Amino acid sequence: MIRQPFSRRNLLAGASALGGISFLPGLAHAKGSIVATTYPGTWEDAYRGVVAPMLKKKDDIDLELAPLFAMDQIGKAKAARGAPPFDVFVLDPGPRIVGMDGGLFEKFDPKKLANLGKLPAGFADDVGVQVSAQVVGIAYNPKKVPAPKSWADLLKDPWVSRLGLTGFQTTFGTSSLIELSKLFGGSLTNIDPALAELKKVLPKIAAVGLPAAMPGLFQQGQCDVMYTNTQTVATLKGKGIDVEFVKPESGSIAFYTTMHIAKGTAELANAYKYLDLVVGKEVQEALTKPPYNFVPVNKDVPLPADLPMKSLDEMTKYVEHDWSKINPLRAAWIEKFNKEMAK
Amino acid sequence: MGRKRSLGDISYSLVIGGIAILALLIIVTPVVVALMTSFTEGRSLKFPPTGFSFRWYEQLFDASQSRQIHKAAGNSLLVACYSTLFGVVLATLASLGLARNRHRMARVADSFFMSPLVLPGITFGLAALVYFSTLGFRPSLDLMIAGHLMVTMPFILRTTTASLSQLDPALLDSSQSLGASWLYTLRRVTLPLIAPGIAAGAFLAFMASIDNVPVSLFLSNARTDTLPIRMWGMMESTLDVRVAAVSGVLITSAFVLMLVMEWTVGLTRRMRD
Amino acid sequence: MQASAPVQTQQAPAGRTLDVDDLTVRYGSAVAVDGVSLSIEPGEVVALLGPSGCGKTTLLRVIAGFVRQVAGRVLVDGGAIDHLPANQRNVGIVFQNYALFPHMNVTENVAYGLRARGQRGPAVEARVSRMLDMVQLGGFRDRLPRQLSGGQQQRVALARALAVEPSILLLDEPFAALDRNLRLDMQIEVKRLQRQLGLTTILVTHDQDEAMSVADRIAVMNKGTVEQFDTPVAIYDRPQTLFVNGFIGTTNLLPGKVIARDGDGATVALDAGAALHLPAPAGIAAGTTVLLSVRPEQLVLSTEATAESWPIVPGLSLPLGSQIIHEARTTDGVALKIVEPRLRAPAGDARRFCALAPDARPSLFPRSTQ
Amino acid sequence: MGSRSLGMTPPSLRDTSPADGGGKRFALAEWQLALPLALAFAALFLAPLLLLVGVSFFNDDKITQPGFGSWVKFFGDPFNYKVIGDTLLLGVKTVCATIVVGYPLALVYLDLGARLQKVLLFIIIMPLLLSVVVRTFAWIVVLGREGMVNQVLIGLGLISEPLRLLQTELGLVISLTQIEMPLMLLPLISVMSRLDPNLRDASAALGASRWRTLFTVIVPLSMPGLVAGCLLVFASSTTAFISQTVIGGVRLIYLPLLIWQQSLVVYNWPLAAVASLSLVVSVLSVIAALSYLGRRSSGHLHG
Repeated sequence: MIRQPFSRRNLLAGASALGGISFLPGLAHAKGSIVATTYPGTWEDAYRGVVAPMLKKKDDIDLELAPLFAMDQIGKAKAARGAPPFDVFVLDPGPRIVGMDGGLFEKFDPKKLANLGKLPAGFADDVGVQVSAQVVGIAYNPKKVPAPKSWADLLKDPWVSRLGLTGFQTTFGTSSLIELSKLFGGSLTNIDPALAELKKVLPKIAAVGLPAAMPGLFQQGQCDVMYTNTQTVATLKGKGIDVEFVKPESGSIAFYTTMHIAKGTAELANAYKYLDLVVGKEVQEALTKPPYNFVPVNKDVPLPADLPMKSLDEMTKYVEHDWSKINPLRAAWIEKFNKEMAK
Repeated sequence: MGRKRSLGDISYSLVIGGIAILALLIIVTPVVVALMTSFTEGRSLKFPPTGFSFRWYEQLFDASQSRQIHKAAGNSLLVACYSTLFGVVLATLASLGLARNRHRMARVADSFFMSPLVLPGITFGLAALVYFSTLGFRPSLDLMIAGHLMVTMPFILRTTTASLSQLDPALLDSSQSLGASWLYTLRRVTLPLIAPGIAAGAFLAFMASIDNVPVSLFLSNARTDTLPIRMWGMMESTLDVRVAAVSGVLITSAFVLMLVMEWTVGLTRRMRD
Repeated sequence: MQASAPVQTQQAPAGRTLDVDDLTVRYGSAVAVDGVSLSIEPGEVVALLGPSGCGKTTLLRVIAGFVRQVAGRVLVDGGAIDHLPANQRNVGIVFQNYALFPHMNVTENVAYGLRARGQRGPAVEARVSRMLDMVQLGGFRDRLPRQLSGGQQQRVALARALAVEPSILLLDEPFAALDRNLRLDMQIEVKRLQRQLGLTTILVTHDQDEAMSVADRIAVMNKGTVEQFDTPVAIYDRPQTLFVNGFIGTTNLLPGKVIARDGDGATVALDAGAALHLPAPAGIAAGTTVLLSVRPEQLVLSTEATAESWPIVPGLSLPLGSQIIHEARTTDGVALKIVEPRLRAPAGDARRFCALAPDARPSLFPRSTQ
Repeated sequence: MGSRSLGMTPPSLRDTSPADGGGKRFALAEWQLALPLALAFAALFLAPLLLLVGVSFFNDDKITQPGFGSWVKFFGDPFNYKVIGDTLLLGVKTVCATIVVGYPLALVYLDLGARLQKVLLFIIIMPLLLSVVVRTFAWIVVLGREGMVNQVLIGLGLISEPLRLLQTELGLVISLTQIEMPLMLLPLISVMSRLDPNLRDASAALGASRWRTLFTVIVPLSMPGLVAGCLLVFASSTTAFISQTVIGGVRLIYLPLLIWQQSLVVYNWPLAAVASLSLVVSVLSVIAALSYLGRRSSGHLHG
């Protein structure tokens, strides 16, 4: 590893000597630490609130969480060129492929997971392990607008003037826009119809934001309709905000979220411990409960009643996208969205 | 006086006074609003706040619930302390060397050292990331200290140079001819007299470091999150009410620090001149 | 009068000699001091007098060690001090604005030089007390400089400079910031202390009265060179150059021409219309156009024409304390000032002729061709 | 000018160490004290920027093929011109807003007593020392659809539908006005409080109205401060990344957002380098032009 100009511990010792911050619990020395990414929003809350304390308790490992969307993680990791800024990725199908192509992952050995037997077959491979499923649909504020029925409703009044829009940086954004595009003659690889339709109603649209900003905008009442995943809806509900999830007529989009160990990590053993904990019964069960409402992958954990699916077998009934076809186009789409939506 | 006030003069008072009040409102309102919302009882940020409670402050100061924020605050303080410390040493030395030097090169060097003030922060942030990762460094607190040092050092250089150039050169000459060595003069005369200038600059540099986003954004990772980055994340994604509580803490401490600096080194006077 | 011998006082320590030997200082291409040599006797007070920019302050700063010469030497008691940095020269200096350390009280200021030399303890305190008593500031030890009047500040500066027992005392325009009355008091005070300690002293000033009253000898400087180095009286009475003549005191310049020479004297025909026989320096031959310099008090007014008087057109008369100043104009248009005791002056302007007073010592200078 | 005529002290040579006694001394020139900073500056500031320039001359995001590809790509796209234009325009709008709102406050400052002046100066400086994130956050609460401004306006019956302020350039300029106002006011007040107060009385005594005095006496004389303020506000508002994204949203695209996306989202460093160098060049050239005008106007005043 690279030698640093002055050691971190010296700095921390110096810092506590400087006074005023010595109360910080982070300075207590743990057996190890690990930096894992998490998605901003519900994922972040859940992993901070549930997983981090469990990991500390079980293995005395400090879990540092970097809230980043999948694409941002890939970008940061690529930029770091061999010195990964974090040890574990959490990714959606699209970025997962990009990461594989870019050689960003350590070869994964599923046998190192004690909980491997609790996972359905094929959930762990030599790339990573599936830790949850995500379901994407439409969220709306029932006090402000009636329930929309399909993706196309987003472009009609009264919803369009309360719509919060986000681009292709995220999986949920990309998937939703593809589904929208399909309704206007587009396809998995052609999102132009969606952009053309959006452009027509652009002046009416309430807000266009970065993906991470959407829950905040919704909470502030800047928009009352948006596409998002079930967890975000659950979190907003947890804050006492009026929000409901609807499954569009053409079906909700579903995909598995996977975790991967970063190539070149210095915390390999701790990374496996972390992943094992994440797919273990305890974590999976806790995350299934409100306000997190994750879709569990551990066979010992039943799917809760208020989830949009009864078992993981239903995943096939949901809309799934072939990300190997989407990925090559995505950078251009992001740029295109920026330009088309810019004022 | 006895002069009759003309219509023009009345309109002058109305317009200028009115706009000045608007300006004050624009300056003060957001600060007050941020403070008020931090005492809300509700779980989301609404104005006016619903009810009054300290719950968000309690949550903020709760070690287990807000560990990440504490850690980010610790990082911010650490980076700010170290970058200010190095900045004070380097900038004070440099201005001792350059402030009284009339040579052309000295003026050029001085404006060079001030250039981080006008260079867009995001450009330097990107440049620093490219540079450090080319050299093979991982984002870390050390790198952030180095980056912050560069963008905050000019504040110290500016106030120190200003107080040095207000220092009567005859004082140094007298000290010298009274038999004092360069170091003794520095210790007993120069430093005590420019100390308020250094302190004012150090304060500004410290605050600038605490507040820095563009450089931290590029040089931080999850371990080395700083408070503004953390807050930005909280503000964007969940609009966590703790953001308001953090703001409250920051506003209060900035206010107190400013008062202290005003009393000790005359901060406002130094910033005006 | 002769160049004065050093004034020795009762058991005063013998001062040092100070020699400046062919000293030249350049700033870039500009020559600030141009080959100056001065020999200063022990215990003597020498004033460097001249207009601003004449190099007097630079010369002082070279002696103090703040500025380095390009050529020449500075010697104290015959030994060169040029290799020494300012802090090892043991030269006391008092600045125009006193340069007291604003963050230290009177005691700390006076003790500064001693402490800087590593001295500590009761010896320092005793010395400081003695110095403060000497400048009559014993009751102000804990005041900060800003709590003192200008005169008090100057006494502190003086005590501070003297506390380290300097070999030479340098005073850089020390009285310029004081108001008129205080200035005279302080000049006397400084002179008293200097006599008491027998300190060789250099005073830089642009004020001729100050130089006259304080200095034993005056070096009049112009454009980096010393034009005349002599006692005050000699400089006033026998200026050797037109510059010195013009710079010291007020003078009237009357153009004329040498029409005859005899021995030490010459006959000069003034353009204003009189022929005067005067002592003249050797270099002035018959036929030279000259300027005759006469102090205002060396001219007298009269009612009748003689061969040695010339007609004037009287102007304003201004009473000035015990004296009265008359303005007048010669027939060829030269403005004159004439001073006489007020009580002796008759009223009215019946006196339309001007002549040299009986004891007048006018100076003759060849007129430059320009 | 002044520096030449005063250029007396040679660039070095005050002795330093008396440690050596007589004879040869090791003289440390005073300017050498600047060397540590110069080294740090070269290693941590100049080198990164030079490298950034270097990186911009690569064609691909893996930084393997040197060439002008990124420059061609960036400047071949008319969209980017619009972004540059919008960025500079945002700076201009913010500068105008801070002048219009800030200048009267500076005038009022002049009329206050010493004590109130101090209080006002304190208020003016305070936002400068508050975290940008805090200030931006505060503006979300103030400008939001259900925020303070809309509630007040609806409460007063002035509007029936909430105004859209967040995610608009208007809202952005409003929030930037507050954030940048101290940068305008400090140099302005600094220059104005050095003006001879008699000037205004003299103008009034000559029969000029206060408006006339303002525009013919005070404004021209305060020009140097005004220019300095414009400079700072412009530089700061064009690069105010946080405010631009949080208040402005992603429909308003300015160069900093573009740089951020290219560098930390898409991870095309060469293109990000080109974009950030364009930001530097365009902002600095406006600043250079402004300070040139400032020098001319102050030269005009002081001969």
